[in-house]
Amino acid sequence: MSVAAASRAAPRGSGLARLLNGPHDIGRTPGAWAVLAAGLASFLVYPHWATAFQATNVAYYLLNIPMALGLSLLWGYGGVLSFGQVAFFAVAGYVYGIVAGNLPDAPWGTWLGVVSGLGASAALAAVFGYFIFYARVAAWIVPILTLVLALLLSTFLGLTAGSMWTVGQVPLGGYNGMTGIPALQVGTLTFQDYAFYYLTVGVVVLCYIGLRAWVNAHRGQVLMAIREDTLRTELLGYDVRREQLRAFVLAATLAGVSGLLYVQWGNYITPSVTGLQQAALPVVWVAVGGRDSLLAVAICTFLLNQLSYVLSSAGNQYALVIIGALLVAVMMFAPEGIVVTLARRTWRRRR
Amino acid sequence: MSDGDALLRAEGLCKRFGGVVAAQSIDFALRRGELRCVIGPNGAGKSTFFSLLCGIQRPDAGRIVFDGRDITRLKPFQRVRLGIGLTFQTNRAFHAMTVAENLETARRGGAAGDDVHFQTALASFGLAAQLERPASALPHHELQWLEICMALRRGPLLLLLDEPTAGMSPAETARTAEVLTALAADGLAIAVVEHDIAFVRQVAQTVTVLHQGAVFAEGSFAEVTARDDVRRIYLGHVHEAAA
Amino acid sequence: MDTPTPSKDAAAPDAAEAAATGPRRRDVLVAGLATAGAVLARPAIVRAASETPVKVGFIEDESGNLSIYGVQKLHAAQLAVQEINDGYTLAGGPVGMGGLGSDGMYAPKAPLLTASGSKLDVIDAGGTPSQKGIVVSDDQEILVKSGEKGLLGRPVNLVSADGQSNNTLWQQLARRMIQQDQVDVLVAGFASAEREAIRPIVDQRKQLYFYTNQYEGGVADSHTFCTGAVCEQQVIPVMQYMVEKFGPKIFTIAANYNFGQLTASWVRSFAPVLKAKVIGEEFPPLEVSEFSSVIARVQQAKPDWVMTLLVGQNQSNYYPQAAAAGLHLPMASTINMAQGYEHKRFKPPSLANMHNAVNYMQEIPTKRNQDFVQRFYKMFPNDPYLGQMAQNTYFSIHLYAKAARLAGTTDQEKVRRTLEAGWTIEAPEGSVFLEPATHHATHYIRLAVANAKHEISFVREWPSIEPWWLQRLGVNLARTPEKKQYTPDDDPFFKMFK
Amino acid sequence: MPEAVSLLYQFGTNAAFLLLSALGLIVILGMMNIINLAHGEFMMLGAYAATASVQRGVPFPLAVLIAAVAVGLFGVVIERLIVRRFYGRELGALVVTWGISLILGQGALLLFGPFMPPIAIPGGAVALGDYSFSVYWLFLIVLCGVLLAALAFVYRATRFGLQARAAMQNARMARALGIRVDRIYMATFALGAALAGLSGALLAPTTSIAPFMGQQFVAPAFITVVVGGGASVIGGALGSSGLLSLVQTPVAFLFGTFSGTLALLLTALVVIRLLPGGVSSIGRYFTRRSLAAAR
Repeated sequence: MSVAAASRAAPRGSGLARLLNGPHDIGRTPGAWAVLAAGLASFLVYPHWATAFQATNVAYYLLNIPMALGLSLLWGYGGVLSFGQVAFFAVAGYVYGIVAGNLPDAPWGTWLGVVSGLGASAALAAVFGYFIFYARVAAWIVPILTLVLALLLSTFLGLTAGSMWTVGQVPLGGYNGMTGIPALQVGTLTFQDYAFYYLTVGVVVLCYIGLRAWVNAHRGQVLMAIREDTLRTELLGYDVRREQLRAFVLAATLAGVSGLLYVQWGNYITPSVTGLQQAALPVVWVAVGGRDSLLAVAICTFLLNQLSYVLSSAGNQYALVIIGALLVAVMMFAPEGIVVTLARRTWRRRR
Repeated sequence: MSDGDALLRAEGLCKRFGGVVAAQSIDFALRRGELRCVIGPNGAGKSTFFSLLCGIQRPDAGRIVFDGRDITRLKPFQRVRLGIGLTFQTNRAFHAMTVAENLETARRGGAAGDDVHFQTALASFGLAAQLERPASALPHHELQWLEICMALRRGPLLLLLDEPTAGMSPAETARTAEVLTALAADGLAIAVVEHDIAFVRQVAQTVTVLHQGAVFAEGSFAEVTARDDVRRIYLGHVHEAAA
Repeated sequence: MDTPTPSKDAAAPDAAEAAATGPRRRDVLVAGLATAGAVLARPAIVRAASETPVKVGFIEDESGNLSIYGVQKLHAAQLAVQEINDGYTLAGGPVGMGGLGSDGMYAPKAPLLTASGSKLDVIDAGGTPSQKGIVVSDDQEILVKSGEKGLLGRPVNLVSADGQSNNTLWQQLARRMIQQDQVDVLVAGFASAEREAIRPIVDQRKQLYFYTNQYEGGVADSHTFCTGAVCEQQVIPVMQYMVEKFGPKIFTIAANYNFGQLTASWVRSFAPVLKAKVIGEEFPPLEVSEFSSVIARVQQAKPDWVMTLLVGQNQSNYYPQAAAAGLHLPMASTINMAQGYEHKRFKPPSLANMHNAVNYMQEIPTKRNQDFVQRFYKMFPNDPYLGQMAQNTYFSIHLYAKAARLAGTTDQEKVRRTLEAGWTIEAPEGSVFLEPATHHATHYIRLAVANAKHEISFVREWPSIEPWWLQRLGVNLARTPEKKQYTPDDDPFFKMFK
Repeated sequence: MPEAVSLLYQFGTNAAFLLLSALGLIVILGMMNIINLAHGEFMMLGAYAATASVQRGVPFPLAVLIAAVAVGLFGVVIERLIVRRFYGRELGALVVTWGISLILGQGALLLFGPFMPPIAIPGGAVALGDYSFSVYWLFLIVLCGVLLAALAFVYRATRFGLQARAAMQNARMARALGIRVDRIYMATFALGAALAGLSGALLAPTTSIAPFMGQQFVAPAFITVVVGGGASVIGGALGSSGLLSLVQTPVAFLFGTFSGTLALLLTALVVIRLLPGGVSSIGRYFTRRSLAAAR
């Protein structure tokens, strides 16, 4: 596994290992890599002790991580806050549902769904991002515009109840949503239960490793440069609009990855996934974990999803209050994020 | 000096903000390998001129030709890609990155020329030994030098510097002047907007004096500083001079 | 074992006459009573009370936007479970395929489709074997002894969870209930979106599922029982009344989502049948909360009355705004008041002249209902209202317990087949018959009217309206398994009125 | 003729609704560059305060004032405890106010239950031809004008207004001139909160009083703010709500509410593309540019 390999590699090796161990994420010591490898290993063996239900549930906590990582890239590393990542999540899910639902018998139908779902997310982000970044709107407007995009999409999808909103043989379903979305297939293997769990773990690990290399590579540095000083970066010869648009599209595609996993998980999607409550959640995960550390964001996304599930399935009416209070407390007392703050303290003490 | 072989030529640049005229018909030319200082009292339009050259502002009238191309309508990053490197009045290196990362970030913003000037500067400023330090740990003058190195990283034909020695000690200023002179001698064109007369005296081959948004005087340092009207505007007899 | 409850008023009822002679004295209506106590006869059934509890999975929105409905339903479920554990059940029993009214007083030997095909006996209201049927009147107590504390010798546990008005969480919770808690029956769902979110999971795991809400209709699903009222039971009666009383020109204001659009198409399609006409339609999105344009459009169209099918917090603002703008047209609806108690929440006279065909409201004056209301508020003295969905939930859980007791097992497939025997249960609203073919219920429908002080009166009653639409489409779940939701587009009749 | 009056009335109510939804948000944003995502919940608090007062026998106009003052004080508390740590960190403020909104919404549900009995809409209706109009909404339309004029007065003609504008343009400079920027920010936040409370109280009779009622104002408020832009608080609010309802009203009247809502959103998108600085940037275009140059 590449994580294990990376942990053995010299800190300043070459290629992927060097990028992975670059300065722009927490957890660079051999010890930290060992912990990461152990964490991954425990995820790999977990199903041996878990029921299919538990594995599927854990997969749910994991499946939002790509979206959160994308937002971390965009906001933490790029300084652009999007409140509308769920819009791209929803688009990927819906487009997958339409394409895969219309090709129920073709063996490659679901995979065409994956490609078109991600393509649709990226395309929407490219068009919308073009309007935002090439018009050079003020930074504070971007979160509002993206939030309005998400709410608009939610409203529109909610209006697709009638039969005229049937694409091929798949009805969009209005507020009730699109049901019976087929699961990914390879040959006779359908990605459900344990198979879905491993698929999710694999995708999350790939997204994380890819992004960690990306932020430590040149493009990632340019993005951070833009966050620190937009004009300075432009005057080093970078087309800032284009760099931001690129990050925006990448983040949207990652949100699309989460959207695709989500429809695998529930075989179902509704307009509420892009509603007001949902739109804010990725921001919560990223802010509470520590927006400029991918690892922190991944850990926090997993834990917060678990927390909110545990609280609410215990019938706890304080779930929203607790999450809100957590958010306020973190922003006030650990503005770098809980996970990042804890990690840095531990690291300092060790030294 | 003939304008025919000029690397950078500005013709009739005008810029007004509401009722304020920041630049009126500035003509300016710079040869390859020339080191030019642009001076002028506060409010003379130095900063505006600088931002017109690098594209932060668009002129209301006039045009800018660089290396034989009209760059008047180009965006800042496009100008940089054609071979203009620049630094700002205030220190704007990326503090969250290391020195090496700062330089790395500066390296690949599009097609790059050769980087002999960069290597010279890096060695002369003594930054090569500090590549792994975070930029935030550098003292002020080294940050300024780092910025100059960053501007040189892509091998520009022209270096635009906005008050590069602001806040430096006399020794540091002198060091900066030395390096810039050496770079110019190697064939790099440099234009410096500067306040510090000592620095200007040390480096300048030619000096351009801006006043009230226009070129007031141009010539060698000795010629220009000898002129009474130039002395007057620096001493504040603005009205008389403008008349 | 308790002795069977003696039956009063064993006179044969005439349903038609009862309907005609007036609602409040619907003396007697059949709870056909019947059959089959294989259960109690079998020794295996007599188990220790210490055994693992019967789990009733229950998901509703106790927080979030829909909590004003969810909390009522939760409380009603808790009441039902407590009654079962205290040894009570609602009167009623299997009456066979034809259901209420098909055979008068009782059906001594209903053609019960138990999987085992075991010999059938007649049981009394409580579930004890008997050879007599009983008739339950409006004024009679419907809560009777069940003959045991708990169910099948086991205590009943309500495993409840809060869906927080969040569809994704609903899916998680449904999976937890089914896969981890392994509930014996799932009772869940307010919004149609919530039902559709969990129905695929229910079908995949063959989970016995009760959806107790009133809704737009059309769900034909082998594993799902829909015990709320549907369009044909509510829309047509209220339209009939309104056209007779106020005139034929209708203006429909419906929420722009599935429920609103589908119900509006019922109104549009059945208007010609009642010699009426929809002269204007307006579909405000759910997000809209300011209605001056809608009000002006209504005023411009000059209808005789307005059909309001508005959903949710924002849209209920229409009522005070319309009243304040001087729009005093008679209104009809199928959803307001009975669910969200708007007549209690809004200042009078916002809902003056509102007509709603309901299968339940706490104001129903029959004694059996007042007893129920009293029991409810004794347990939950601070609750603001006891509405239609809460009542549906209440009798559905009792119905499940009766069926399981009869089947003698909590095996979900067997209980489902037993429920498909055709059951009558004496609910607070009146007799309810669960149809085997469609898994939907006949309801006692009343036309509730709010006056200027928001006092409710019931001006017309339909003691038994069948959920006939799915039958008309040829759905027979007892024979042909299905798991889809039909819409009016699947019915050529509706296409004529597009 | 009655049609025209009715259209005018609809236009007025639409604009007044947008304006009231957005006013508190705009003041805080325009003056402090802080996006208050708890704005809807502040309005909810105003509605709750007014409703509770009316139930205790307080006359409605007084209840509205009580609500405004109460929410204003609440704003001071929030500002002192939390928001003041986020000046200069706009995105942090955005996130922390979202957290506050979650606590307030669900907290209200836990404390006050799922709903409160509402206030009757004061005033009757006046009829004209087939149409009739709510006197209360007519009053709200007029009141919006009064509110804007009062705000304009505060910012143009009082010492506080002058200092606030100075602090907004250059906090460091203002501080150097001896202006207590800290106090100005606190007062501005309190003013914004009080306006949100006031709007919530004023809209309370027209809506159901529930813990999550604030959410209905979020989208209209944001759209109004985005279209208005940050250059001029009052001009932006007026121009934006006017423009939006000018588009929305006829479309909604002719083609239905859904089309009206769609038109509103499309207008917002078009305005943002053409005028990234919002409607208010038209008036301030030149002065702004000179400010930029001076920097």
